[in-house]
Amino acid sequence: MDKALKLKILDLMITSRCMEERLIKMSKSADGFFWLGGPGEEAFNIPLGLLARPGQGLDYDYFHFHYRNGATMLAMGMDPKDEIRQMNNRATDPFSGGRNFCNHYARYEWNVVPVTSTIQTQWLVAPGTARAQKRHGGDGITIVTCGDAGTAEGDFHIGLNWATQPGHESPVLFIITNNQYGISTPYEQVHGTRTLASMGAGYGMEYGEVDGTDVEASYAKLQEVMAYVRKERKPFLLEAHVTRLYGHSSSSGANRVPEGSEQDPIETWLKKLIKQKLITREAYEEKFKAEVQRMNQLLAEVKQEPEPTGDSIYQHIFKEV
Amino acid sequence: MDKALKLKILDLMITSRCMEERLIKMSKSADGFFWLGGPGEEAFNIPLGLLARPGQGLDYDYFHFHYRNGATMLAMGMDPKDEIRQMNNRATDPFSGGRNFCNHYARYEWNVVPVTSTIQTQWLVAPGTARAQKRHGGDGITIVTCGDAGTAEGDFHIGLNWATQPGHESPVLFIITNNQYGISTPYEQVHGTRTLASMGAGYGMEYGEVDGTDVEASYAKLQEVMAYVRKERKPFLLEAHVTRLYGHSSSSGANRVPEGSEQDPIETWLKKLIKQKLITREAYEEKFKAEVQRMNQLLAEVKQEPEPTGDSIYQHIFKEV
Amino acid sequence: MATMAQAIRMALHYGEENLGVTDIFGEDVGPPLGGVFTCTQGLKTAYNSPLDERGIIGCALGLALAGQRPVCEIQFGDYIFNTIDLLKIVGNSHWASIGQFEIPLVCMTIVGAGIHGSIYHSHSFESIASHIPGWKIVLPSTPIDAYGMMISAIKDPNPVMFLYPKALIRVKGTELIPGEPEDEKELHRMIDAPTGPTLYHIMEARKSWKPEWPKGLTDYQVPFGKAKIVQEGSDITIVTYARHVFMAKEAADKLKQTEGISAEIIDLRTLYPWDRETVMNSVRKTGRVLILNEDTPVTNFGEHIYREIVDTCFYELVAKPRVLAGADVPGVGLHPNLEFASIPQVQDIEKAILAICSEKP
Amino acid sequence: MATMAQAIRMALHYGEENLGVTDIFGEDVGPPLGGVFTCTQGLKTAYNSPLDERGIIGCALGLALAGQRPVCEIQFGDYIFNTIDLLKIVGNSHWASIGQFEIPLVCMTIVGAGIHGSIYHSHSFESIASHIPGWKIVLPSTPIDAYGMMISAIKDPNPVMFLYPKALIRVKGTELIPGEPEDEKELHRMIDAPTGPTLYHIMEARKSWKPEWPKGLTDYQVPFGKAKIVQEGSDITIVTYARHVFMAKEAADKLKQTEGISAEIIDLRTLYPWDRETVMNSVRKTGRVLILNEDTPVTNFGEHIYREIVDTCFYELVAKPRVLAGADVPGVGLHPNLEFASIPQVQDIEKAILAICSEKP
Ligand SMILES: Cc1ncc(C[n+]2csc(CCOP(=O)(O)OP(=O)(O)O)c2C)c(N)n1
Ligand SMILES: Cc1ncc(C[n+]2csc(CCOP(=O)(O)OP(=O)(O)O)c2C)c(N)n1
Ligand SMILES: [Mg+2]
Ligand SMILES: [Mg+2]
Repeated sequence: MDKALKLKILDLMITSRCMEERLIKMSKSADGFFWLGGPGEEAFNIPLGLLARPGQGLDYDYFHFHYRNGATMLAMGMDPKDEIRQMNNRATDPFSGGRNFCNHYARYEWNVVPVTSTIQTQWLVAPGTARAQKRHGGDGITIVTCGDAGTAEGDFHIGLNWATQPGHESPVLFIITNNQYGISTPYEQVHGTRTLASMGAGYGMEYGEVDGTDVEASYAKLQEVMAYVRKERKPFLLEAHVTRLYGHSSSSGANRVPEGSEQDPIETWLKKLIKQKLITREAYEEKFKAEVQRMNQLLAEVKQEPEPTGDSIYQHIFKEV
Repeated sequence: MDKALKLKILDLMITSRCMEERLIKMSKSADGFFWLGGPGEEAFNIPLGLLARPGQGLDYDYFHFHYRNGATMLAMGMDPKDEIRQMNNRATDPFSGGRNFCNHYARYEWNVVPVTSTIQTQWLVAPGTARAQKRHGGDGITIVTCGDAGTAEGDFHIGLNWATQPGHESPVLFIITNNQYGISTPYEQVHGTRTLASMGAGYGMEYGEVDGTDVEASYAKLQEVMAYVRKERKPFLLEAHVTRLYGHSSSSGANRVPEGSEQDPIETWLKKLIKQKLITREAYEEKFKAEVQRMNQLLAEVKQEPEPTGDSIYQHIFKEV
Repeated sequence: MATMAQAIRMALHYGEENLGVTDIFGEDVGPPLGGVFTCTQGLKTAYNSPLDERGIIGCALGLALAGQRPVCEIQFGDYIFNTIDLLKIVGNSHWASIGQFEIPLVCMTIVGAGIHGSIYHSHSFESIASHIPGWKIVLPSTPIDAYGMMISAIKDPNPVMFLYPKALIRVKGTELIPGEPEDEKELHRMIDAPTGPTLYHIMEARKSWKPEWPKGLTDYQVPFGKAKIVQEGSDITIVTYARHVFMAKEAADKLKQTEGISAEIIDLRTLYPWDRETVMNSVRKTGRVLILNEDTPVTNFGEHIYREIVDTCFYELVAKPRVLAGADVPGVGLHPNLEFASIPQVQDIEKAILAICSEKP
Repeated sequence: MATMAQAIRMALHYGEENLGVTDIFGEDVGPPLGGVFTCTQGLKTAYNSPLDERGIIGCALGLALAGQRPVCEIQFGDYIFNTIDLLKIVGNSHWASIGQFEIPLVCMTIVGAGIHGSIYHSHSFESIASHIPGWKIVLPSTPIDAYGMMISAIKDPNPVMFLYPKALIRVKGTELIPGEPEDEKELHRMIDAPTGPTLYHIMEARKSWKPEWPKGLTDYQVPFGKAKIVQEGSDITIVTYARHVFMAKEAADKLKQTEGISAEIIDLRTLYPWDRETVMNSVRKTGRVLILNEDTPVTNFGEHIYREIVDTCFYELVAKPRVLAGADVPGVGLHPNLEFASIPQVQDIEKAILAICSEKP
């Protein structure tokens, strides 16, 4: 990893965190409703976005995201203003026009299929885009993410099973971001095995784990497994261990977890870069402050944009023939 | 296995086969509609029924059957006349009063919960009876059976997952009777792994395979794994390799598969017993002929029994308070 | 004439050759069987899926999102009930993405009773299906309509639920499908896969088999939202679909003879969006209406039609309208006595017609 | 006064202490959280299940078949749609076994819009639920009804679908539940688990916490199938339930003042079996009826009520009845403009009442 990339990742981390913290504030004020997002997953989600290949059509990657992939979207090039638009449910929200919760992306030009609130259903849609990619040829892959608790749904099994159906093995990178909780339920209360990744074995699938709070480990692992999926046109099941720095969502308060209870991957990365003399804490704080400012500015702008009208609910029910 | 048991199993095999063949004939005449059942599974299903502990309540075993467990029911003590009643949809059918297909048992006094036509849903009901048994104590277990193709349903995962939930590990004997087909779809077309049993590993569950066309192997394996489940109060996943001697069902003709294409476990067992001089082929044929006669007689009797009346559809929708 | 199974098969063939259909899949849909009801025999893009309805809908949605044109099958409508959340998602994906993604997906599944299907192979699905927004829903009663509506379904850029009736799948049509050979034995020879007593025989027989598709098949379409007036009449309107079109006809014929009642029978064909104009015009003319189907009666799709009719024609109705539907019981029992008591039979329809027509305004 | 969440919690406590409830389970139902809506805090038989709705219904059925008395929760009604096949099986198990097995199972789940729930947290479930035979279905609008219907649900040997409205879960009652302390602060102190800014604080705070259940709780029941006349009136009958009881009241109050319209409001409370007698008596009296709910309008449960009313009271109606339901769109949008356009609001109700009452027979 070269210096530029290291700093770029830090920058994206800052943007991502400031964006999410802006959203959280919105959820606590009159500027937004429900919040959920990915603080604690940046060290993994940003490399994921940087290594992915967004674009339209089968030559590019397809994305079936969980609701904590804001940092991935930023790394792919999303304007944070768009996220703020969705949180503020403006008509200008490019993903859903003010219809859906924040972090519920849908971007046709990037093959980001609509994020659904139903846990784990994305897991069984993903084999569909991957089958199309396999037939098409090239090295486009399908990337799908989920949480740890959601793997209890039958759909977890179904996704892995379809991606390994003989003759239909297809290029899906299955990613579990394990933050040790489903809302309030600890991992150990509902899973009998230490790792979820090893479930892949039952399907004859390659699998592995990574420390998702470690930028370099995540980047390297993702590079490796993406290369495998792109080339072999076969699925891979990756479990990334991450943290959940603001709890589950605004429903559970969206407050920062107590100091020391969970690792902050930005702090970890920052310390590393300071040690490597790539940045100083002061410079970081400067950047962070500026980014906070920028987010406030973006919100101020977004609030001037039009609201969706009541009548608009009848638009886009069907594509006109 | 002592001689008496060996011969008892042969007798049950004869009864079972004659009963099923009687049902098949009914499906081809005006005496019945749809047929499906278990010819080819007797060497496994009869030991299962002999080793199980039918009775009412938590001290006994609970049964969640697939639709090919007629031989198991016979081994548990079912009168073949009851099966014929169901096939002939008489009001006297003790399982469903003429409401359901053959092989769709429900017998409260034996903890045989209603067989459902929906593939694999039994797999996620089974952990419920097992949890009750675990709480109750004793050594009653839950036995649930399914086919190979049905393991593709998400419910396969769900059953295994609930039976291994930490603190709720429960005594379920999960059985897959793998006959290599789901209707017309060969096993190799839809499963990427050689064995389904090994899926148990992902859940930290004990698992194993057995040749379900071999009486002694089946009996021994079932004895071993039932003892494990009864004692450890933990689940076990067992895959039994069986055959499907009359195809899927009457919908696919219910004709005997070509000579040599699939093993007939009765023939195999008979040869063994002849070799051991426990029976002669003539004696076997005598028995078989007599049993065919008995089944004809039972049908003749059943046909005299009352039909369900149209009005009766409104009975038992709700239990009266 | 072609059966409905043959008609669907020919439409799917036309679809994969000319309309960009990429994947026809489901349980036992591909070789060797080509569908438990033979609807997908000999199709070049047909293949077997795992036994898993959720996976089928999910994969179809994924294919559609990736620009493919899938036709998936749920083997029996009875086995679609574990996918309702997914059907909702399929139905809301265009809307949720403010029109960014198109979902050109057809889901075909066979519904209803009438084949001694017992508790779990006799379900109707239209009531729940019509309650899921974002889908167009069809339920043809004849082979030619099945052909024309399958072509329309494939051409539509939206999700289409193609329901078809178990009881009519093997019934021959009375109208030639454009391009269908006149001799039905010839059609059989050309497109029905050879069969045999067991799966082994079938696999052997089909090893070298290839269908010979009729040359002249066209993109004959039955447009969505257009009902068919099966017979005109002046005394009462019967709004129905699927098998009950024929049962209504039988009842009406009888009452024509015995009572001189002239019934207008409307085959709805498309259930969403349904043909309000044809229905209302008829009800305005006759002033009396029977809505007829076999789904269970509580929150039944016929009650929606009923509400719309009463709402639109309240002051023009001369007798109170009726819905005749299935019995409010948890399943259709296997014994014919049970099935007949659960599903409206011809004599029940006669009784209902008589009751409505004998009502004095 | 208790909120509905507290009322349900007290009823469940009464159930596990006195009525044999063995298992209260679902996602986040057990400690530390006690339910995302706090309905299951402090209950001794409450525990967390895997995140898996199919497993929840399946396990509950298994427990019921084994003679236990489970109360399971689907965290949001919105997430019940992947279990419809299982709900059918739960509903048919008694019937399919000709009465051999009892299924004393309660499934509780929170429904409806009104909390900015966006596309996938605003669903109604009554239309599909009422189409599944073999279940009793309730949907209370007040804490005391919620208490009384939960007691009835637990005592019933049949499957009961206990729906409760998102929008009303934190609203305080106006009637004391038998045994509830008069001082609501006291109730809070006794049975609400201590809270905190994060899950870590909550876990810490609850380590040593034990609820102090009110001593005098009783088996106060609201019988199934009995509606409540919320207010009597003579000009029009409004048949509704859940949140729309209060919205109807608001609209009716306004129109009483401005137009002198006297509306009778009926809170159905039990949706299956529903109280035909109370409804028909009211409609016979007023001759005008509005049926009101927020589910989508095609094959809507209100259309069933509508059909039954028209069928029973056709010649007594002086104006055509109306169903006012949600918009026919694939979801409730997040922005309030979208939600208000999708779900009947007070002014929509006023309009509908006015339209019905101004119709000349
Ligand atoms: C099918 C379904 N069931 C329940 C929910 C409610 N719910 C939303 S998030 C969540 C927990 C998810 O936990 P996990 O999968 O670990 O993901 P995380 O939120 O921790 O990233 C639950 C239960 C849902 N959205 N969908
Ligand atoms: C949920 C569901 N989907 C589809 C069917 C139709 N169906 C009945 S049996 C069967 C094949 C089952 O194969 P397998 O699980 O291997 O069991 P086997 O019949 O071979 O014993 C299918 C697809 C069904 N009954 N239920
Ligand atoms: Mg998690
Ligand atoms: Mg099989």
